[in-house]
Amino acid sequence: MRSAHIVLDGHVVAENLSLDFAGGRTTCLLGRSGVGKTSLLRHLAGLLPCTEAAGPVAYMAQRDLLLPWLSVLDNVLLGYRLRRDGAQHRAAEPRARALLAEVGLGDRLHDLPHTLSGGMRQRAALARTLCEDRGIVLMDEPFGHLDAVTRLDLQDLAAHLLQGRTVVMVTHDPLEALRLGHEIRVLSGMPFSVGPVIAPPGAVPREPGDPALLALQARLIGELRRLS
Amino acid sequence: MRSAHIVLDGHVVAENLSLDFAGGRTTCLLGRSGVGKTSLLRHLAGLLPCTEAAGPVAYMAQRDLLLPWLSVLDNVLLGYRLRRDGAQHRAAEPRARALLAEVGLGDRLHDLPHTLSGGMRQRAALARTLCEDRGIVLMDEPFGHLDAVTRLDLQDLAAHLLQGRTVVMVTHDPLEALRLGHEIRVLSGMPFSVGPVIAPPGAVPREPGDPALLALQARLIGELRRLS
Amino acid sequence: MRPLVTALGLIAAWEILVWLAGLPPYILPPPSRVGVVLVERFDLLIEQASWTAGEMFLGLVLGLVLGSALAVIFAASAAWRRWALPLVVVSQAIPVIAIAPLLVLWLGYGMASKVAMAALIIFFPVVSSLYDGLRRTDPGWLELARTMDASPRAVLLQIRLPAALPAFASGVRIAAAVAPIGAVIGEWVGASAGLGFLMTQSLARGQTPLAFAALTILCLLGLALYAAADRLARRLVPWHPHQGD
Amino acid sequence: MRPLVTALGLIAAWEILVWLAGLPPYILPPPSRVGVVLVERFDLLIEQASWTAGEMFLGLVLGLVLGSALAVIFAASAAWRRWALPLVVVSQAIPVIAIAPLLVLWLGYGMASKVAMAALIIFFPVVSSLYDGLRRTDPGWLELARTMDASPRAVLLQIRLPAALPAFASGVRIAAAVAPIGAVIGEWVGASAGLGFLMTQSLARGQTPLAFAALTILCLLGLALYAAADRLARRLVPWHPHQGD
Amino acid sequence: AQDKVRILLDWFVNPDHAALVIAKQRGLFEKQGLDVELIAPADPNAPPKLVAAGQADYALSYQPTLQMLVAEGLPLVRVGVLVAQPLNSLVALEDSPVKTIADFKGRKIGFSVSGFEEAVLGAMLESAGLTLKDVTLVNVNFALTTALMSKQVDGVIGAFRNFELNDLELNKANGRIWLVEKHGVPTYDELVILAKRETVDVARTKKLLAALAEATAWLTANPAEAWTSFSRYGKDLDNDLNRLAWKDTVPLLAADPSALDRARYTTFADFLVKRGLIKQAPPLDSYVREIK
Ligand SMILES: Nc1ncnc2c1ncn2[C@@H]1O[C@H](COP(=O)(O)OP(=O)(O)OP(=O)(O)O)[C@@H](O)[C@H]1O
Ligand SMILES: Nc1ncnc2c1ncn2[C@@H]1O[C@H](COP(=O)(O)OP(=O)(O)OP(=O)(O)O)[C@@H](O)[C@H]1O
Ligand SMILES: [Mg+2]
Ligand SMILES: [Mg+2]
Repeated sequence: MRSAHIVLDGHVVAENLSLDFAGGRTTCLLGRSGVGKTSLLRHLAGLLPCTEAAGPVAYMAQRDLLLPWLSVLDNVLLGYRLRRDGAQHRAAEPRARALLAEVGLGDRLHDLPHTLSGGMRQRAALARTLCEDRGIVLMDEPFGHLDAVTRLDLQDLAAHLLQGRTVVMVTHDPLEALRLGHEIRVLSGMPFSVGPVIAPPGAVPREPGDPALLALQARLIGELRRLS
Repeated sequence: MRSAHIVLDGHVVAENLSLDFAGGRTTCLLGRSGVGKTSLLRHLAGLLPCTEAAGPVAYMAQRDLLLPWLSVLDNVLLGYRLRRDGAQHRAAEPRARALLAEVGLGDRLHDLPHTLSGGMRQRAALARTLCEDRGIVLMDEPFGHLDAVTRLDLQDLAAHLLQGRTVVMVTHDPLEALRLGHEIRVLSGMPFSVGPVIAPPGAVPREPGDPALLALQARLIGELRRLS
Repeated sequence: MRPLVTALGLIAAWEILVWLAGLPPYILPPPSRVGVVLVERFDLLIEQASWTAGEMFLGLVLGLVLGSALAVIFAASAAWRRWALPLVVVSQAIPVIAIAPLLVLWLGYGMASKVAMAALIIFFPVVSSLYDGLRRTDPGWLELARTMDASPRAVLLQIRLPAALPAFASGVRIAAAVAPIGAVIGEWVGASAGLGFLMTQSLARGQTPLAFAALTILCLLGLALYAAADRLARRLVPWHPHQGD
Repeated sequence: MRPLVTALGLIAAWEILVWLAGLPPYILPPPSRVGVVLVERFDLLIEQASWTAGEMFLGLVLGLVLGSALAVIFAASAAWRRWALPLVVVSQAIPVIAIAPLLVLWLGYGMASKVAMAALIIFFPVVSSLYDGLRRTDPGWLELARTMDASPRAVLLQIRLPAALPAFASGVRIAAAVAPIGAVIGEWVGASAGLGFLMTQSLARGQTPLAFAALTILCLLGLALYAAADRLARRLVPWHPHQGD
Repeated sequence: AQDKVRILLDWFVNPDHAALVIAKQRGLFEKQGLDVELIAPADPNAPPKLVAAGQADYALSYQPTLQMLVAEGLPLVRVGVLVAQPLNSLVALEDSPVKTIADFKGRKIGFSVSGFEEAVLGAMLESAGLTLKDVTLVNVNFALTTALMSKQVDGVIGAFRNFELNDLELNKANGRIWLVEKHGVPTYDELVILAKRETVDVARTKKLLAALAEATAWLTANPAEAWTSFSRYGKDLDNDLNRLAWKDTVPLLAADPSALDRARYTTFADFLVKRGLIKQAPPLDSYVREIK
């Protein structure tokens, strides 16, 4: 990404931004609320005016964006429905079922989204994103509505399934960034700039109890606090 | 609350539930995603069929529910607009402005909600809830979209402003529950039952670095894990 | 039950109005007289009604099909939207008497010209509401679909169209309510049959009660059509319309 | 610019159609002849048009006011909904043109009857779409308002009504497009002035080009009204309609 | 094989069409080798145009209408006549303040658009010293009698003497009538048969007129039997108004549908020119054809 500008309705979110994301690895974005994380992700997904995605992406937005008239299973298979490739669609269905079972929705496959709780909806959206099977995966607060236990489980699931892909993930939880990110970057300022790469040691997903991680967490929080 | 049943579209969420909430204190509800926290809160707010609220409540839902045609300031004053009491409305306005400044939206008073980021919207909804000035306050994941630093600040703000009120708050963050809750209760099972009262020592808001808190956090997480 | 009570109340009010105001039958015949005519001329009325019902139904179906197709085309293609939308609006302002000879010329004296006329009136609410609905899709869904490499066609069929169904349902209701107007206007074109024709004729001949008998049947037809359309409209939106995001 | 091009293209197509199909001028005059009449009889046309425009405008205003009021009443009161909603549907099932002759008898041959007729045609799309919109409020907002002790009135005025504005805008567009039908039917059934009146008369005299000149002006009026309503409708919904939650 | 013939009526089927209906019912057309279809229009002004456009073989219309349409360039010719005198009249209610034509000053007069009402009414008013400016003309469409009875208008022009008076009577109102030909309007043929100028089929028209003549002769001789037959032609024909109108109409039907009074046409054309409805009288032979 080179010399990008992000301007929304005259509001300059980022100026002359150059940024590299490590291919095949997970980058976690942290930053104060309203700094521009979602805007950056949308820029990367090619959703802002005059932008192009770097390749096929899977995008998980901050809202769950489930279609209310499709069952949970059909929502997860939405990409395949939209691409209207029957063979791939059929091939993806068992995977979608398996994913839904893994996120704990195995018994709600045929329910409509409005009967789900907030966290269940988010899990369905997560399953949809993982089912997409893309080289670049962009996720905006993917675990925000989940309880601590489910969150850890799904972090493991995601880390496992996203191995080898280029992932950019926005999160508000420093520990989550430290568990999942090969690299962590902090956004700050207005228009925002992106801080230096923080690369915790070890393979992802890292153990949540690891003291090194907790020490880094304290440092990260300090950093965030300092920047505001 | 005595012998309550919560049934949604034939799905039994809770049966024969009896529960007391300590008046004037803050109770935090924890539980796995989909267990029924939101349903319980809606029950308390009198929003489910055949239920009545125990008194005037301020309710902050999981979605922000900002009205897209009202400015941020007007959204915060929505309760006063709806009650059409000019005098109170005028009296509340300076408070609304002050609250918005405190949640970091002091410079966005007259913007429409769709120009805000997700976390900003949540902060506006929080300001609206706090502005309502009610004896009973029900909050469903009020800090879910906020970064760690903002979250701590707003926890302090909320704890301060909600002193002496009966607060029931759903959260997924055990540390948050431990910082803010006079009492903590864990929901589990299907239909759910409510675990015994956990009352951490000390006045709220408690210090996040407190080692006693961290120990309790580990215990809580263990409890949540065990229950699933 | 309740509609029946309403209907009876209405009829009673009408009878009383006629009595109290001393209205002569050529201004407003009392329902009792209309009832007598309704029974006496039942065969005639049913025969004419079958024409009108046919026109209404075919006009509605044609109007729905054309209207939906046009709305979808407008939503899909900016060029069509630009060039043809004003045409569609103009088509609404054209009164039947001006184009009746043209329609007869092109479609003959049979039912076709009447159905065409009825469809012309009915299709606008459908186009307008469905097109409005198609324009109001949640942009979040559209963005999601873009990241999924959906073709514009797939987005239209699988996202915008289902999302527009509540608006379409509104349009169907209005179209069903407008259908009787369409059918009666249609009967001004070409040869002579139908309740609207019977009404004009009996009004011109001072047979006001017969005209009202025809009007009553027309009303019942309209209500039946509306009820059917309302049921269809409800079917279209089985999900809860607002918890979509 | 673009509407102008459309208009020119339309006129060219019409001229070519007349030539190719060899249509005689008394069935469909070519635009060149209509143009001549348009210029020659400009004064007459403008005078008649002012009547029709007045009827359309007043009818639209009356229809919008009545329709909105009724929709709001229906949304507010279950009793009204129960008893009066079927009435409203019946009032639509009674085609206006069928009762047009009666309306004229009741309201006279002046402007009142035409305005009433236009309003009658217009008000249903308004009621129907606004009422549909009022029923589809996000339940989350209604729950929020309930916890805020909002009176049903306040909820209606401050939440359901603004939330229904996009649907209302749809209704306003349809109403504007339908308004010319109302005015013209009114004039057709009984009048001493107006474009519809001028059309009937010139058609009877075989002055088809004059009739089409009147029709042209009628179309322009219809388009202008629609454009105005469209602008109004856009004004009604300045916020982004879908990021409401 | 039968020669298919489509005839557009001027209006809903009514006793004015007695000859056509009876000829059809008694097989008189078939006897001539014609298979006749009668089509009632929804708009009385459309039939001449549709005949001119070749959409039907014959249309019923009125002499003044014919002359105006021809002046506007429609290729129509008169080939026969059904009612060879005016039926048109000016009518007011008997108990209204209007006792003479002069009393219409400042009042409203209703009409059903025919295109020449201004000419006829203008002449009648002038015969009483008024002009068109002294009255307000109101198009009341088909509701001539109702408009009159409900007092929305003070008089109506275009009322047919064999119909509207009976209609008033059935509604327990009495009319005061002024016949057009007695008040300054030249006499004319009310109901004529038109065909397209370029394609008049003389042989076929001859057969048609012969059948009509035979039908008229029969129905004038047997009015009661003819009424029974006529009233069964359509389900809605058997009513009081048609029964009364039948009696008044039968004597008015042209015994010889092929008869032509040329003078009538030139006089009336001059009248139309004088009243400003047409600019110039078209040559007579361009729009009347005597079929003998
Ligand atoms: N309208 C409904 N119809 C049927 N089932 C429903 C409905 N609403 C909620 N449920 C079910 O009730 C259960 C409890 O939902 P609830 O929203 O209370 O969960 P929660 O504890 O708030 O979860 P989360 O943490 O994910 O928000 C879930 O299994 C959900 O599927
Ligand atoms: N449509 C818009 N018009 C104007 N400003 C906008 C628009 N959308 C976003 N912004 C502004 O851009 C800035 C960045 O928003 P963004 O959503 O990227 O923040 P974020 O980092 O994702 O915040 P959060 O953590 O709260 O989701 C905010 O100040 C926001 O107000
Ligand atoms: Mg964001
Ligand atoms: Mg919840």
